[in-house]
Amino acid sequence: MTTLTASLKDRTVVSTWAREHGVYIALVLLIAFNAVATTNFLTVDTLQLLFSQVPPVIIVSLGMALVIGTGGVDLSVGATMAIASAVLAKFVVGGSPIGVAMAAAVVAGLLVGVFNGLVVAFARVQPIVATLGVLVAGRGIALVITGGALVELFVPFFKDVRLGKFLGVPYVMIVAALLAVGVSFLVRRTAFGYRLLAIGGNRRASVLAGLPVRRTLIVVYAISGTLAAVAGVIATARLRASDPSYIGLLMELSAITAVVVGGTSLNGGRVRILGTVTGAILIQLLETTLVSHNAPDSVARMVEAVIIIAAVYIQRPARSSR
Amino acid sequence: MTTTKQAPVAVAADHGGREAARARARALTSLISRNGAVAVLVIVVLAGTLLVSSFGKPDNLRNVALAASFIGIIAAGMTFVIISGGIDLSVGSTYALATIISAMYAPRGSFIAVLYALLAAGLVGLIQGLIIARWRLPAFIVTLAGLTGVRGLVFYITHEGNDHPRIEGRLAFEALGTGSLATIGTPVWIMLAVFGIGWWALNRTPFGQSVQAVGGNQSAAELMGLPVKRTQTIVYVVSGLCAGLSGVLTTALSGGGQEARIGDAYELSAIAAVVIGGTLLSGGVGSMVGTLAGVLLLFVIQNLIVQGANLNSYVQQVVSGSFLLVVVILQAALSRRAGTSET
Amino acid sequence: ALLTACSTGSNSGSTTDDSSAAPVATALGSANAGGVPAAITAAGGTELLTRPKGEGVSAEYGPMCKGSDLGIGKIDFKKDTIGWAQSEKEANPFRIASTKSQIEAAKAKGWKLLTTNAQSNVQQENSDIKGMIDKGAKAIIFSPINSTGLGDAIAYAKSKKVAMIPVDRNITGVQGCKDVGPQLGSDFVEQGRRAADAMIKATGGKAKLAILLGASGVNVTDDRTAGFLDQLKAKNASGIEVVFQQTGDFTREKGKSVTETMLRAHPDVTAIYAENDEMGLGALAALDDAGKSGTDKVHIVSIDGTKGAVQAIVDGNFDAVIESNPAFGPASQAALEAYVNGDGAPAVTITTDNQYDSSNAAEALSSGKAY
Amino acid sequence: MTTPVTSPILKVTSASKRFAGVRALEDVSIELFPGEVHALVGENGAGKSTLIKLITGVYQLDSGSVQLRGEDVAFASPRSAQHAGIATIYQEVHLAPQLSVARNFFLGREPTRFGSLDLKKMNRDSAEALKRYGIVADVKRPLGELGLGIQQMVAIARAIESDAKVVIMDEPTSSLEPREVDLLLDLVGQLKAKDVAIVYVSHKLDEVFRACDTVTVLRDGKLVSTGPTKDLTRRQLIARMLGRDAAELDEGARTQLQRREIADAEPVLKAEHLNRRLILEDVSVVVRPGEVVGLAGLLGSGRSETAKAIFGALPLDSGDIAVDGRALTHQTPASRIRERVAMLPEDRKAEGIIPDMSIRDNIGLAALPQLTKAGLVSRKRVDDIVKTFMTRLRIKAAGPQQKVSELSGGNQQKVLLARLLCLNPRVLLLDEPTRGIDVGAKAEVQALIAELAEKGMAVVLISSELEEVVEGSDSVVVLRDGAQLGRLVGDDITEDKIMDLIADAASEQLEEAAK
Ligand SMILES: Nc1ncnc2c1ncn2[C@@H]1O[C@H](COP(=O)(O)OP(=O)(O)OP(=O)(O)O)[C@@H](O)[C@H]1O
Ligand SMILES: Nc1ncnc2c1ncn2[C@@H]1O[C@H](COP(=O)(O)OP(=O)(O)OP(=O)(O)O)[C@@H](O)[C@H]1O
Ligand SMILES: [Mg+2]
Ligand SMILES: [Mg+2]
Repeated sequence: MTTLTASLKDRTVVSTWAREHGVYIALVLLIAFNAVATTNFLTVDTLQLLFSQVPPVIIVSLGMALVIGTGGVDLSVGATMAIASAVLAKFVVGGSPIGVAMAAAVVAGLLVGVFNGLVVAFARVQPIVATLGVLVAGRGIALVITGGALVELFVPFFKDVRLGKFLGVPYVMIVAALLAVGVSFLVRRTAFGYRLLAIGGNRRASVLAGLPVRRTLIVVYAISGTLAAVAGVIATARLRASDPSYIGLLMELSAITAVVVGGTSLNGGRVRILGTVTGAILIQLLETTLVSHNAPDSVARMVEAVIIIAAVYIQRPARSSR
Repeated sequence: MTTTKQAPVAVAADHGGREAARARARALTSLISRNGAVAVLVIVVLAGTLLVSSFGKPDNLRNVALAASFIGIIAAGMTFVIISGGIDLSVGSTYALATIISAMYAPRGSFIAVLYALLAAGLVGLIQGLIIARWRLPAFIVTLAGLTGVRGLVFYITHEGNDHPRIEGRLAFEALGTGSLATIGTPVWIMLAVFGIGWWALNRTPFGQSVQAVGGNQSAAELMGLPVKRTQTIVYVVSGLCAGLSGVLTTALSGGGQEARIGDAYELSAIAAVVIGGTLLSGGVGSMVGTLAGVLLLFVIQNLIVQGANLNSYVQQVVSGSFLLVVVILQAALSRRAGTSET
Repeated sequence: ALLTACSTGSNSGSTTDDSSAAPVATALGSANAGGVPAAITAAGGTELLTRPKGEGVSAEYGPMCKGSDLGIGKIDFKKDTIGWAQSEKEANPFRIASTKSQIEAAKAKGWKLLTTNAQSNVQQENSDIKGMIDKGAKAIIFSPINSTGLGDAIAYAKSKKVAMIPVDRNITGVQGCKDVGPQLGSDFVEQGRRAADAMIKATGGKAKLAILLGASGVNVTDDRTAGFLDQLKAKNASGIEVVFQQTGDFTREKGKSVTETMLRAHPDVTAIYAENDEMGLGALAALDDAGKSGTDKVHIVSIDGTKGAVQAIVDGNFDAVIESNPAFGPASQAALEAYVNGDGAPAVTITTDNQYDSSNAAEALSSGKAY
Repeated sequence: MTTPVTSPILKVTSASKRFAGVRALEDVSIELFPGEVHALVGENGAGKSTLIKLITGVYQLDSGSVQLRGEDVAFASPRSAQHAGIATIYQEVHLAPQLSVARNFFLGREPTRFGSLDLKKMNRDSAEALKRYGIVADVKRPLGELGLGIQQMVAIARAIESDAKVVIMDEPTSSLEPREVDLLLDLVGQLKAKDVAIVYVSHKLDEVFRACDTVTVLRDGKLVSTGPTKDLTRRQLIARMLGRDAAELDEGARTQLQRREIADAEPVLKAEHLNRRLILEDVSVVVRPGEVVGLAGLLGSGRSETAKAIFGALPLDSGDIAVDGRALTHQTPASRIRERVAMLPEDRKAEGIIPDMSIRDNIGLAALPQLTKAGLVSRKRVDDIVKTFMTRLRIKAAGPQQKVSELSGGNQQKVLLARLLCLNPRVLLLDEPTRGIDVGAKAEVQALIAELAEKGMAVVLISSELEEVVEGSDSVVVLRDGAQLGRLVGDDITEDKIMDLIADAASEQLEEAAK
């Protein structure tokens, strides 16, 4: 008798646990698959490659997680990466020191974010279309800045960005990890974090509770823009060129997927940072896996679709909520 | 209780004309707020006609309408999805699927070609709808997977995009694309019919009520005993069918031969049109007329850019993005003025 | 039944059911009676013309098209406008050069040119072309997104008696001169073949080869793949083993990340065929990071002929680059003039594409031939 | 009194339900007979709503069974329960606010003609039906634009009109005025006469004694007693609900509000000549330190609107608002809170709670600036405050980390009160502060209001329980249709006088309209 009830209880415990940790389970499964099926997978090199490719996705996803936490979404991140990249190129080509150029690029991202925030907070346009405007216009702006084409950048510092490692961990991954810790701290410990989640949970109630809703929204979009710009700089360094028409293309979808697969609801009011980071790694690894197995594009896409659904299925909401 | 005098309970009875004034004011504001997009459309069209001489010519207007009809039909289905509180990112891929299938089966005759294309598109919608309704997975992610997966399917059936199936010779269903009635292309009429039926279904049928209630508050709809899951499933089927119909018309108009990547990013145009039309992404509130105006706005803007200026491609992008922003801000301002203020 | 439809839909009329790539692969190879390749027949060319060819022309096919046959009146180029419809964003060297060539040629002649860009969206290109016609354009030179699929715009132009000149990619499935005016195009299959030849030469016929495919679903990708693989077979280059084939979306970024991943799974790859220069340069960046750049370690052959790639030959990183010449401006505008005002232009003109390797790369850079 | 001779139509046998960590219901059985009005009472969080949701298929039973007409049923969803003839009005209004009143009224059972909604019939029938419930409203208007009370009436009408054999009402009167309550109880009588079985949940014990035949008391998820209402006195009932001796209760008076002497001091809050086109017309509210000013009026008379206007949540066309003599210019809630004005919103679901946040975070939210140092939230200070208020207001929950959405309605209300109180306000605007709160806690809250007033705070009180306003206010502003009818002070404050004022104004208007 007791075993029966115990096992029943276990089952719910297991399913709750799975729901909470779906993304980690999915990642472990994918790694296990690779360990068995992919040649040369379990090596330091593979990990290093993954950690040099994934940081832009992680960094953009962090900003996206905050935006989603407020119940919004930021479609402009990919275009913002392109703008940052173009600004970077403009300054480098103009002879500025690389530090200045990178700062300018990040400021450009910040400005795009502030602009989005203003449109969302003051004009009260729905975030998805407010940022869609920048998605459409942003690449055009980037192309106007660079004069229309890819610009090759020969900057010695970029080599460090690409290849530099600390204790075997690529610098860019360390940057991503630090940013993740920072954002996590922001969400958990600061008043700003509380407000952001409150706005996502119930905007009207937040207004009536006297929260500075507009200011918070503007800051959130500004952070998202800034992080996208940082990702844009890293992507540019990785490519040693600024390619405004393609840098960060479709990044918004990857980032949203990472956030949601990581267990954050699109309804707002909740943010999971570690889950988001894991989600980003999962998506990048999935892509890498399909490429290393030389899957045709058609098959790769179909498999990707199934795995994304599976990953969110594991953590689907329990039946008897509410 | 203790009340001796009969106090009227009626609150909003027409006393002193005040309630009448309120009603009038409400009618006006809700008219504007519900039709913000129509108002903006009228403004843009008038301005366009005055400023750009070639814009107002009947030929051009006919062409704008024709071009708009494909995204228009997709947006009509999308309106249902968004009002129900969901979103459908897969429409571009579903559209491609129908475009390719209808051309692929053209040798089997018009009926089979159209039927198979619509079945495939409806099935895509059904599967997504079931996953969203039964498993309660977020629509954004499910249909994002749909976007990826169905595109993969399209690549698969075209042998990695190598095939561009075409209609050889004339087929009856091509008339759906190339025909015209009163000088206006058939796809435009079909789009209008779709919007007409959509309007009716949304506002004049129990299903439409259910869509709006589910979108407004899903748990409330459940408690009211509405068929929430069925409603959610059906809206994705409707959206899939609309995308499919649009794909069939594309094949009919072009005679097939489309690439497997056709319809890329159509979901964004369709969503933009719906939202510009005043439908709230949070669900519950929306209008068919608004969506129609939203679609037309997008295409009028695009056309004005071609007609009015000779811009290179990236400046063109900047202009259309900015135009889009201005329109949505204007639309939001109009609706807010009329709606409740939030401070 | 499914496949019948496919094969009739693709560039050739052949009905091989077993392989999807087959119809395209045999396209230019199987010459019909009269020595006209099937792909040209599909584009409306029926006979090889023997008249003396102009510069940059590799072949011309009749019949000769005259605008008057379609009721198209003479154009007064001093007053009337013509339109240029670009298919994709002018964001890579090929598209930039292609639009620039049209604009500069028109400027040189003093013509009034409208321009549009369809951002890779076929419906958009249809309405761009119709929009320019509505705006009064008397002729449209256009780069089709795809060989088929612009039926709507073409029919509209025909009804409005507007001349249509497709460039760089041919419109297929048409009757010579009946649906569109003279066509000027590159031969993408041929480019693939020449890339294969260059690859065989560079590797001595023995290699573990990775192919960076172009964007999926685009027929340039199909043609360049088919031509390449076909030629390897034709030349019996069985020593060249294709171990990897993935799309790099024609972009440098994707070219790089795919190559990085590929190098993990297949560290023994000795040659890369990139279907455009951008992906090739992305692959080069990845090789460089891995310390594997240089043709002594990994051979690279790519297509397009942009400055960056030609420079890579000079630097000893690429073996060869097959040119895909985007400068259709002067030729297409001359063809238009002959078509509407003169005594006609050939239904299909195939332009000459250069080829660069270590012997002529430096010269191509200094003379500005590489764009 | 019906003596049920028939067999029970609905029977719940030892129902149990637990939510992660909380035992919401344990071994509860009830029987319901046709023509019986069965009251379900208990403290906030006792498990009343849970029991109802178990019956109607919103939740599934962990163990136990439900029988309808003698047959075992386990409804998979509220929809199937509805089809089986159980109509339910859930706690908190559950309708589609964006749809018109008429469409809401018929939602899920729309009349159609040739597949099309028969709008004419819908509008006509719903208007008529509502009139029977004493509501005259434009049925074509979106429901959400109407006051909460009216929405509740629509929900009730909707459920009752559906020909059900069992009608379950979870706190139907929490937003209703005495008039509507009378009407509703009338209706209950009519249903009863038609042999419909009714489950009636309420914290207003008068209603229970007036209308219910049987009363079941729940406490902490367990059944305390079940029996005829007439066998119980009010005090006994309360004692059972709270689990205390009847004697213990006597020391706490029934209502904790009583009139105080107000010093002739400078007013703390001076809100004068508030005007907002079509909504408010020259309303003035002046509150001196230690004073409680009540706002009285019928449903939709503009009381909530007045409070919101004072709080800066409703833009004004004109009006002067001053606190402690300082004129307030910014019209935003945030600036009001900085001036130590706080408001408890009427619609706690839409405007109050952040459902997915914990109790702790919900309470600390508004006071964040005080609890923050250099942008960092001091966890300890938040925890202290939360602990204080959770005990003081007797918030029943698994712990401060529980999500607010998982709390019972009454406890959610207490959380909101706590949020306001930790702001340490000068001016407190309370819109229905005791809505849905159980008797024990209500006394507590009323005592709290009195205590706060004593300390010199200015309180504006809105309540649909006229009694509460009358007993607790030092002066009362009477509103009708957004306009101020008059102000009553001291002994003039009686229910009769208030109703007289309103009735007079109405007949005047009618006369005017007749001319
Ligand atoms: N979804 C849920 N998850 C976790 N706990 C829940 C949930 N729903 C209810 N509870 C808990 O179950 C208990 C009973 O709640 P219920 O809503 O039935 O109370 P109630 O008697 O209706 O109270 P009130 O008079 O305040 O409405 C409460 O302690 C509540 O916190
Ligand atoms: N029956 C009705 N018909 C039309 N409008 C109404 C009706 N009842 C309320 N309203 C409107 O709804 C709004 C609600 O008013 P408000 O909430 O201030 O009233 P209240 O006195 O607080 O009443 P309640 O107890 O319903 O909250 C007002 O703008 C009023 O015009
Ligand atoms: Mg309850
Ligand atoms: Mg009120």
